[in-house]
Amino acid sequence: MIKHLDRLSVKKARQVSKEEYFVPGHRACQGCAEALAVRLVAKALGKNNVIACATGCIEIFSSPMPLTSWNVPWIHVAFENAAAVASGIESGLKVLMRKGRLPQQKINVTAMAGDGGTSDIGLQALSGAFERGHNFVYCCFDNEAYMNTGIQRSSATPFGASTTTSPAGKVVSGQTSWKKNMPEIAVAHDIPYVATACTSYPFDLMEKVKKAASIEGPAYVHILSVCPTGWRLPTHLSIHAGRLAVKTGMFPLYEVERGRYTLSVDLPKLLPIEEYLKIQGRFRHLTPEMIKGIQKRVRDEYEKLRKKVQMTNEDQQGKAVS
Amino acid sequence: MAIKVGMEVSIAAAEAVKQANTDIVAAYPITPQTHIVEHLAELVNNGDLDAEFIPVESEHSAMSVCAGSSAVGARSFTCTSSQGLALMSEIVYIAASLRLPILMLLANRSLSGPLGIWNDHSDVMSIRDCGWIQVFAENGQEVYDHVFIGYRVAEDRNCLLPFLVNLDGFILTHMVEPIEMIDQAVVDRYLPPYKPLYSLHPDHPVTMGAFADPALYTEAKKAQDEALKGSLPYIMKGWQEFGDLTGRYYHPIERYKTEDAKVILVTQGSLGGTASIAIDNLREKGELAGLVKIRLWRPFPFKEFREAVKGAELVVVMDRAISYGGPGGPLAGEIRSALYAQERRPRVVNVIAGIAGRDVAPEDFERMLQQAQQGSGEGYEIYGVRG
Amino acid sequence: MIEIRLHGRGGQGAVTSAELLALGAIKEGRYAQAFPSFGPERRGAPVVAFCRISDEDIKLRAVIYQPDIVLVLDPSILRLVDVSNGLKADGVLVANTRFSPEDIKKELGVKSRVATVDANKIAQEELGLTITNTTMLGALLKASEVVDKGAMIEPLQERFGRLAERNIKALERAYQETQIL
Amino acid sequence: MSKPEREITWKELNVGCVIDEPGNAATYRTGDWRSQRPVYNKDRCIRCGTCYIFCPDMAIKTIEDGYIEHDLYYCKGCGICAQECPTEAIAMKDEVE
Repeated sequence: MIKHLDRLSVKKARQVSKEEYFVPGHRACQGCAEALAVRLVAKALGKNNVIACATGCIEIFSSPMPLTSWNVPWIHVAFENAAAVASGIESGLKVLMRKGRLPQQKINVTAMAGDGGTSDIGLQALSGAFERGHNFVYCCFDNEAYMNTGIQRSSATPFGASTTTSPAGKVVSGQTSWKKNMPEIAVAHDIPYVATACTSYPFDLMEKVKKAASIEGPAYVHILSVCPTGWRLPTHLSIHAGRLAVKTGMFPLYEVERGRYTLSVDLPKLLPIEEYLKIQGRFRHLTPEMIKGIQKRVRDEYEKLRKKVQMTNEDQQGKAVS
Repeated sequence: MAIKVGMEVSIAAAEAVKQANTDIVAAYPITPQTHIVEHLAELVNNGDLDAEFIPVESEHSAMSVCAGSSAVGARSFTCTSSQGLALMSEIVYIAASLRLPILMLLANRSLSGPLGIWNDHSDVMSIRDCGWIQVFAENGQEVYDHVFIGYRVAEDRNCLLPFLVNLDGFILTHMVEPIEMIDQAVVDRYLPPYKPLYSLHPDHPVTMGAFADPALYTEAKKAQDEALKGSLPYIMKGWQEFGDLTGRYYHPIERYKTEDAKVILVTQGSLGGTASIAIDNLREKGELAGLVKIRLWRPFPFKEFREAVKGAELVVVMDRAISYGGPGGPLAGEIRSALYAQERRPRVVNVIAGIAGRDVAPEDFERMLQQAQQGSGEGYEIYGVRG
Repeated sequence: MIEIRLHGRGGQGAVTSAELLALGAIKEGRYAQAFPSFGPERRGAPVVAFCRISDEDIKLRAVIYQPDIVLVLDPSILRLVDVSNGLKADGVLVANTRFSPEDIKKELGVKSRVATVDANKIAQEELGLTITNTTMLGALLKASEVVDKGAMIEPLQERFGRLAERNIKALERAYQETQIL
Repeated sequence: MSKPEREITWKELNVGCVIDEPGNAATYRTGDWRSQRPVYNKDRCIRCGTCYIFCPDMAIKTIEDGYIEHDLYYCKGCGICAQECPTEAIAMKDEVE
């Protein structure tokens, strides 16, 4: 059995820049994979990067006045507008360079927000920024609930998960709706690059973020960021849990480049979802029937994704054959 | 001396935004602000203004875009009205605390509901405490001039505050009237390019919008309050230097026949001229009436206001917004508290009129002033309401 | 100060008439205002627009209740709207109609002067369509010389470009053909 | 600005409360949050860098030849490094008083 899908090679780890643009001393919880995700994103994007950050855990744990964890220019304005603020930064830099008031150089613009700031309250601003075609990278750090305010459900909370506003009650047992497919919403905007990533696959994550930054136009990277606090999981299992999310098909890793789908890791056989669910307190109340329902949905969704891969690659294969 | 050109005030405002070499225009259409934005889009698309025109998907994003662009050092402009302001108001407050010198024109319009597209001041009063420098324009010339003055004062290193210019919806936005345009050379002399104190750039990484816990929040707010209060001399300086270049001098408070006035009417915005006709009529009838027009709303010019009304026995404040269940309209509330600590203070009668486009003619002002003689000075009356 | 109220239908250019008149006055170095009735009226609905012209700075911003001149762009509005409402006794009603001033006076019971011209006919012949906003300016200037006719040329050229000549001709014809009583 | 926050006066705040000392949070000790500490066995370490790359708190410093050192000033004791180490070169031990 493979312990690491993308086994960490000495070579890869050594090649990684030792520069940190997100520095220690931040106040994320123990074992916070979102903090790790932020670290990896910042590392991948390097020095010439300006960040617009939404309200949420990241903002709170990285910028308690008078201290900042940021080594790159960073701004927080509000919860729902990271994409709009990033639009302003990108347009501002562009016009100032065009008018000769700033020297011409490549500066990447990044927007960051959690799942709530992206797929709920920030969806409109994000859609607008995608549609207008700003050249920026939007990173959604998805920990599947409003963790900053105390683990309330969002539209990204998976079916069945118990949160403080979707508690496992006597009549209703946790989240009653399926996780909103935010990457697919991004794809529907016809933007040049969409990818999913997870901190458990750090090199894959960093490569995707770099690719997103190198592409002209809007790019969206949806990063599953395990929250041991909200998922009721021992802190040392954050990476392990993320890996299981991928291997069970709960959170498939893939890229969509100009409409063409690619699976980042093709799993010939998905692990049973129990492997993933059983280590988390938020799923403890699930009945066998509920698990069966989730299992079916995960398989169906994975199949759907595989079909998209097939469909969007048919052309190329056809060409290759002829 | 420049000649006067007839044009719609909205067009004049957009031309000023162009002459000010604005870098970013981010706006969402709402009546009656649309002509300003439409003309700006035309100027950008015809290559007359080298700016990024960002047709955002909401007013909330309009102000958010301006926050981002202003934070990188771009001269940023937006304009809105009514519901648009209400939607963006969250970010309006934050723009002030971030000390971003954004310029906004607000085509004043009533807030829903019921929905009404016409002019009053309920929109701006809903963001009274947002921390922006706020002025009311009386005519098209003032709107045009305050685009330059607004940027100049906002970007002054001693201010670094966003600047709001109120112009009455329709009454000004859709009015064709003579405007004296300023030569570009004069604009360039008055308004140098914006050089930000801090900006988002990899060469000097800064963190903006950090959060403050109770140990620092009070200090942060005190600093912001001092900044707004402390902007007054630099607003005056901006007006003075503008006057020296154009011959048009502006003041926080405009007085009309107040020297010997026993009854003083207080207004804001475009109805000042109409009110002055009423004052003339009353004077002809032997009333010692005068008029005070409040141009500078924030920071409130307490000293200048007290000076202007010091001889009056009765001050009649015309509000164009209602503070439901409160002590009076927002303007009257300010004025009562501005005068409360005075040893000799006039009676302040509050009349709410001109709500959501209800026309106010000189005779209405005359009637208001006459009725106010009997007013107790408590609460408020809604003028002209039926039933 | 001269105050003018213009009646038309949405889309017929009553606001443009008011604006052109104001622009003409401003070109003469005088003061003027032009403003619509601020309504949500859509194409076809009866609308009004206003214009003030003065030798001094205009302070008044209220709606015009007692106009010196009423200009009616559309014949069908004459009987639909109380166009002479508030019209000053020494004012003038300028109407687009086939009928004579006498007929209109009698029919509407107007005490003040009345000027009429068949602007639909002129506009149809000169412009090829019955948009009468520029044509009726000719009638207005004949009835009351609020602005020098020559001062209207430039605003018309700026507004209509290559179509200006035809509009100016329509205005001239209306000026000639207007009857006043 | 590196003054303790309770001593900062309003006059000392930058315009807009901008923080112009990048990364000054590095002065903040998060090591106090730890109830377990990592213990590193260099002999078992294969220098793969797994612990370094997975640490959410940048509390693992790589030293000569790819060996590592825990920075206990920052380490919050989450145990990810111990869990993910392929050779069990890191173990978590309870902090003692």
